[in-house]
Amino acid sequence: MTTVDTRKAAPRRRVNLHAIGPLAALVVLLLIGMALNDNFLSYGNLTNVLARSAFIGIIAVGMTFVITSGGLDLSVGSMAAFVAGVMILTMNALLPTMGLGVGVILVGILVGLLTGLFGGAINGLLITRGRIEAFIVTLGTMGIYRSLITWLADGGTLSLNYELSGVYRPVYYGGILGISWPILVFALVAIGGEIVMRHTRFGRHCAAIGSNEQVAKYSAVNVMRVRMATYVLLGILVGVATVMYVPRLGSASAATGVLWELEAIAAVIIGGTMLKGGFGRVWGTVVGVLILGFIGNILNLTDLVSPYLNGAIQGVIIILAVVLQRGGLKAH
Amino acid sequence: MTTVDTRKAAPRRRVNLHAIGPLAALVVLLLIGMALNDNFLSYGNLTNVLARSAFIGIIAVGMTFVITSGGLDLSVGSMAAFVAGVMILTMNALLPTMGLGVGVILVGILVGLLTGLFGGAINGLLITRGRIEAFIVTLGTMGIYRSLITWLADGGTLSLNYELSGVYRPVYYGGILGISWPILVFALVAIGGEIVMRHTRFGRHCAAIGSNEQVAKYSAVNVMRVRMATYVLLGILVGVATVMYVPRLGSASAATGVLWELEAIAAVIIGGTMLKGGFGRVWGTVVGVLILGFIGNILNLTDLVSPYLNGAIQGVIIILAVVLQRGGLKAH
Amino acid sequence: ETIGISIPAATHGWAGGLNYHAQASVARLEEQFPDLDFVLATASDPAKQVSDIEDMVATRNIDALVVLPFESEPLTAPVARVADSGTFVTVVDRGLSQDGIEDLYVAGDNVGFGRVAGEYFAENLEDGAKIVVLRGIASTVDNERVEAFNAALEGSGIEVLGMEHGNWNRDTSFTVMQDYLSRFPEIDAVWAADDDMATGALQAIEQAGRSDEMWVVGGAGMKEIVARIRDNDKMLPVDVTYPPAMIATAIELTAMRFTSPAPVTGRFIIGSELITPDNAESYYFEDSPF
Amino acid sequence: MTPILSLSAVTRSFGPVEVLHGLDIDLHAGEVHALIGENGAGKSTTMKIMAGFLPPTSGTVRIDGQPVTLTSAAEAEAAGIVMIHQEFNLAAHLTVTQNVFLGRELRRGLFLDHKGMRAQTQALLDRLHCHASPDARIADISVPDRQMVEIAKALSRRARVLIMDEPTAVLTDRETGVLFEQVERLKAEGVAILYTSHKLPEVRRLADRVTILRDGTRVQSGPANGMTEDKMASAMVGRDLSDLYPPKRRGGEGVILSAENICVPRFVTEASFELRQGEILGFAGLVGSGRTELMEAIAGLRPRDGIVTVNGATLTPEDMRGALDQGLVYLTEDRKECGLLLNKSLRENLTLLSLDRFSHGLIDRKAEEAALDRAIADWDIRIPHRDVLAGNLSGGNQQKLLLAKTMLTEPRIVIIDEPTRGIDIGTKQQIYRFIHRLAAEGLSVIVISSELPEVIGLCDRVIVMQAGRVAGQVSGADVNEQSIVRMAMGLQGEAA
Ligand SMILES: Nc1ncnc2c1ncn2[C@@H]1O[C@H](COP(=O)(O)OP(=O)(O)OP(=O)(O)O)[C@@H](O)[C@H]1O
Ligand SMILES: Nc1ncnc2c1ncn2[C@@H]1O[C@H](COP(=O)(O)OP(=O)(O)OP(=O)(O)O)[C@@H](O)[C@H]1O
Ligand SMILES: [Mg+2]
Ligand SMILES: [Mg+2]
Repeated sequence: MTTVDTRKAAPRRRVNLHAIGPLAALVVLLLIGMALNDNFLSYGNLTNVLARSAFIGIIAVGMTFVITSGGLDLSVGSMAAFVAGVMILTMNALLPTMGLGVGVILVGILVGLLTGLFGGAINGLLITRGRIEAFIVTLGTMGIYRSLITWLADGGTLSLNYELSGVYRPVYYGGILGISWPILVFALVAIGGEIVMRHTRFGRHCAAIGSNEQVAKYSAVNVMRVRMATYVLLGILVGVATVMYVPRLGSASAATGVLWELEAIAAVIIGGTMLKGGFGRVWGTVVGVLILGFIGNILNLTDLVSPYLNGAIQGVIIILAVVLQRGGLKAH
Repeated sequence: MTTVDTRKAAPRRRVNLHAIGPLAALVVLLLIGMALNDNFLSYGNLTNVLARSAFIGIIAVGMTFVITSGGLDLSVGSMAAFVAGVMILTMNALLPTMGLGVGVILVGILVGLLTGLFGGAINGLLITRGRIEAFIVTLGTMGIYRSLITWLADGGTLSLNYELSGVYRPVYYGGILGISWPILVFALVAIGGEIVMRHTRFGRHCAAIGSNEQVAKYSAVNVMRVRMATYVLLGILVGVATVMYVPRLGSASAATGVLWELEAIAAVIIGGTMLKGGFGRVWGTVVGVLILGFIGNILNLTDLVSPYLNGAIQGVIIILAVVLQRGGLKAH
Repeated sequence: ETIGISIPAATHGWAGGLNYHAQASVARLEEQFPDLDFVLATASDPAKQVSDIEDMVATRNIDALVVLPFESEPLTAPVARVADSGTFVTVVDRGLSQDGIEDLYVAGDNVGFGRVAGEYFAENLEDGAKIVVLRGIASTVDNERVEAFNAALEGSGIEVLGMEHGNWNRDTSFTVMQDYLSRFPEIDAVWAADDDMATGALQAIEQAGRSDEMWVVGGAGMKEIVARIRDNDKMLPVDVTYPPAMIATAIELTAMRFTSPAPVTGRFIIGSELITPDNAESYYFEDSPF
Repeated sequence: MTPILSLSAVTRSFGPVEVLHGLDIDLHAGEVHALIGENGAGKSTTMKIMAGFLPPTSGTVRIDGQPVTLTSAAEAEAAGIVMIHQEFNLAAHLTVTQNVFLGRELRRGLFLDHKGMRAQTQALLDRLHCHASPDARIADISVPDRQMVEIAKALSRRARVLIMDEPTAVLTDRETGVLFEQVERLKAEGVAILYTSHKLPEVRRLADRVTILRDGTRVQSGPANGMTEDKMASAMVGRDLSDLYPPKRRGGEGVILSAENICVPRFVTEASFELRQGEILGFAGLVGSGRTELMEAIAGLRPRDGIVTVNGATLTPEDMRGALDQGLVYLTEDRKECGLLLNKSLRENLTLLSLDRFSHGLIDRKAEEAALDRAIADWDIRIPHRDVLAGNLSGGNQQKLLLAKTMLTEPRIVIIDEPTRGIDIGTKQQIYRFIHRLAAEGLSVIVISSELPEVIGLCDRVIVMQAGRVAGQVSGADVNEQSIVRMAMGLQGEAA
């Protein structure tokens, strides 16, 4: 039958636009950057942008799983601040007994990861066992962590001991083969995330839960456990991001991680994951993170407009980036 | 078997709990307030809290419609700041020609409402015609309005002419029969909203779209128009809120309306409206707004804890308020 | 008697210092004068601050109000109403937009803050030198400082390559500075307008390996920065003070009104001074978190 | 012989309402057991209890004679019990393969075995003669294909007990045949099969044993041979059912609707036809022949080219409201996705389409309630209580609610897509009478149906579609199975 062929072709064209939409936006952005500044493509600039995008990026990968399975987490930014605070306090406290060295740092990293895991588990428990809307739970814990870090820091800034900072610094500023650690870790997390999302049961079940929880349950998917796991995973990744963040400035304060949650969620959605769940892709999120990172970078590299209007341009570009995949979104 | 009875009783109790959950939380909060401070129930304090909750309240009523129909609007806070800025600039500009008097204020109010309408219409158009996710559109316009107000105010504060402020002041501080205007307007908006949501076609259609867009379409609901209308309505209500807000502070700056969107959305959800759409109730939103308003008030009544921890207490109470209706949420 | 204190929340370093000093002086005074009650509220935006003040009046019956306005204009009318009701009002740092409302005014000198920094740049840089500026959160305070800074530079021949907002935030400043460094091959000095921003900028410069090329002037007098000036750090030649401890001064002066017979009114302007390696020791406070 | 799976004295209540009253049923290996009954009799509920999706309120479930408590679908599946739901149980965003293997994905080491799963899915689909791609998302495939995917999903689980809740409701004869081949094969392998359908000829053909439910009670159970369709029907309904179809009637002369050269991109090519006053016009064709799309386009639900006139007035494309104003209404075949708001009450569903009749500024709640009362009475909608959500109605009662919702607009032209999908035989008769009464009152009705007997029994004139085109039409004595099927298969050109 002739109708069959046309029918098959049409959806595919749409899906393609959806697929490459964010990529196209990124490419356009890179072209604009190149046109505006010669140093844009320099090794130094690219490294800067990638390394500083790594925090949001690592978190956004975790956020992709949470959103894909129909959840949301507003607490990641303050959780990161809290984790950073706990790490710094721990390391400073251990310094006298353990002495200066890698040992303290390793313990600090472990504490950071555990605190993240713990934070994610609390969110997950309240959402799955407590059956409270994710929005409310994480809005609540967002306030709680933000308060706790302010309180821990006595309103000011918690600073890592200066010598310890020196030992820890290479974790942000160092690297191998000219690729700095945050970029490497981000890449690993992204690749790992992509594999988990596409090639494991867990990823499959996240999409199923987000698409139709009832169906997933009827298909013998342990909905609670999978949902819980997405929040724990996100918590751990917040820990990982913070482990990379602390060596950068060696400090944490109430201003740390403000609005990271919004940036992470925006990256996920720009990347093509659906806010209502059911479909998610990690590589899209990575592209989304890069888009956001490069928008800021390009705005700093030029003064085409009043700096007051940076936010407006950022807003316009975010919308435009998604317009590029509009046809695709319609398909859903 | 014994299971019979529990099963029979359970759904009914749950539904009821869901219905009264937010109210119960509010009552508990009021009791706590009374216990902590004798002046809590004083006319002055209640008026203060209600009047200042009015802004978020008026916006949250509009947000209830947007969320019920499956949308979201993150831009309301910055839109309010922008509307306030435009109003102030207009009124200041008209003062020399029109002279001091009610006329200027009326024009200012009209401009405020129109700017709100216009802002809502832009969001609505991008979302319905442009088919971009509401989250992204309004995240974008949030940045845009925030930038615009910063730019209009040249990084500082836009102030209403001092004499004009005097003429305008009664709109916030005055009232009739001892009830101040913002409270009255909020009450009117809330009652109107409740009626529209429950007793008109528009409200029914909002819930239908949020519940299943496809079914709504097959039931001859003009999905685009209804969705558009929710954003326009919200925009107008942002205008109304701002009209009440300007006489309170007489100024607008980049700090105006920060995080209002989060507060409005939280109020809506605490009130029992579902974030995914399909079910909304305006009275619940009003209760949610009051809960948030009284939490802030109660924290100011005592100094039980370090002010650094206020946010934590707020977070805990928000979660607890929703736990009170946990059983109910499960029912859906 | 009850004294109400309303200040911005600790959302950046300087405000954190402010919070610390406010709480410390409250604790000190409560011990010293058991008759005095204090109510401390912190606000994250002007509207919240107005609410806080309303609450203090309605439920806590305050006899005096110490307020550091988040912004001048929105707080003017509400504070004026408090003052009209006979409450003693102390305004700290940011003046109200109408004169004569407050009984006591304790403030830093924002114009001086920008001017002192600008003068240092003008004196220590040659004609044609290139600098970049990290501004604070877009606000009146920031505008005043930047205007004064620009005015002081006038005629010096110094070229300002860029002025972006670092929002008084270390992370943002780190990012902006990184991008300045990518963009401008030649930078002779950085005005970071705040010590938190200076901290972020220094890290970026260090990372780029251009520490020898430029120096940084921050502002406010943060402990760590003062220490580095004292230790003759070449990248941090000087700093300009803007002490958050002014809130403690204000609270103590207000308390004195109720504890001592001497009438306390007037204006106390705490000038912005230049911290140099020579005088750094006297600006260093070990216990302060800021 | 011990039954593989059995219920004894099982009751089940929803809230205060008991819908199953002490039911006994046994499933034996290698036997097809049919469970039949009116809409709302409790068939789906029984099946869900047997498959572990619902706990019984009281009574015992036994597997191989041992009492068990199945607390989840996973446990039932582990015990070899698999169920095909009446409501689709597929995740719309996932692909066919992903759905078939959901919850029991094949793995190679840690990772999913995409190739293996795809190949197995393809094999299953081939076995079912289903042409959907294993990589297509469920949202993008047709309703019958979705049903085949459900079946494939169940087949892939290698069950000892297969429970099928109206698997053929949305299938055409050809696909039903394919399904029955599979059922026969499973039966030969010793699988116990429980099966329900409102298509009694099928039941006769397939079942070894029949259990008849009425109002949650077993009224009869026994071997299938000896049971005629009439006997089953009267046992179900509690009265004799003669003359399923009312006598045919001929439409008037005036053309009330004419469609010229309607094209719907990807689905329909240049379809033209006319509908006369007081006529019942049938549309036949294979699944996927484009009948649904054509009618949706005419009703203003899809973009289209071509001209549609109703009573001389031309309809604007994509304007359902405009079509409604001209008295034209379309009743969808997909009641779950397009027809009803499953998480809303009956009242809200009933009046959604004709809300302007109930609102004069404000919605008249009393009038709505009255309309609901009338609908419940007119359509014999069986509900446990008035506040029940539409999604908690039995399948057939949902269909009745949908019919009631559509008819509330008081149309002059009704297009009904699959009018009796999932409807019991007694109600079917009522619906056929109702359609006739409409026609007698001067309304014009278009009936799209994949059940040929229905088209033949009901319509005086039938248009046959094939591959998106009008293949021809038959009327009067030519309305018979042979000529329609030939045309639908594309074996015969324009006839009339
Ligand atoms: N979740 C539920 N809540 C309330 N009532 C329910 C629920 N599920 C089913 N019912 C009621 O139980 C009764 C039996 O429903 P069931 O779905 O078993 O009928 P059925 O025999 O399968 O009918 P059909 O042929 O129409 O599919 C109906 O009255 C239905 O409304
Ligand atoms: N959303 C969709 N995307 C792609 N193809 C679709 C979609 N919906 C339906 N189809 C295809 O369109 C064809 C026609 O659909 P449909 O089955 O509704 O036609 P029909 O003639 O009304 O048949 P019937 O009513 O008997 O199911 C089917 O083959 C189906 O595979
Ligand atoms: Mg059923
Ligand atoms: Mg069809």
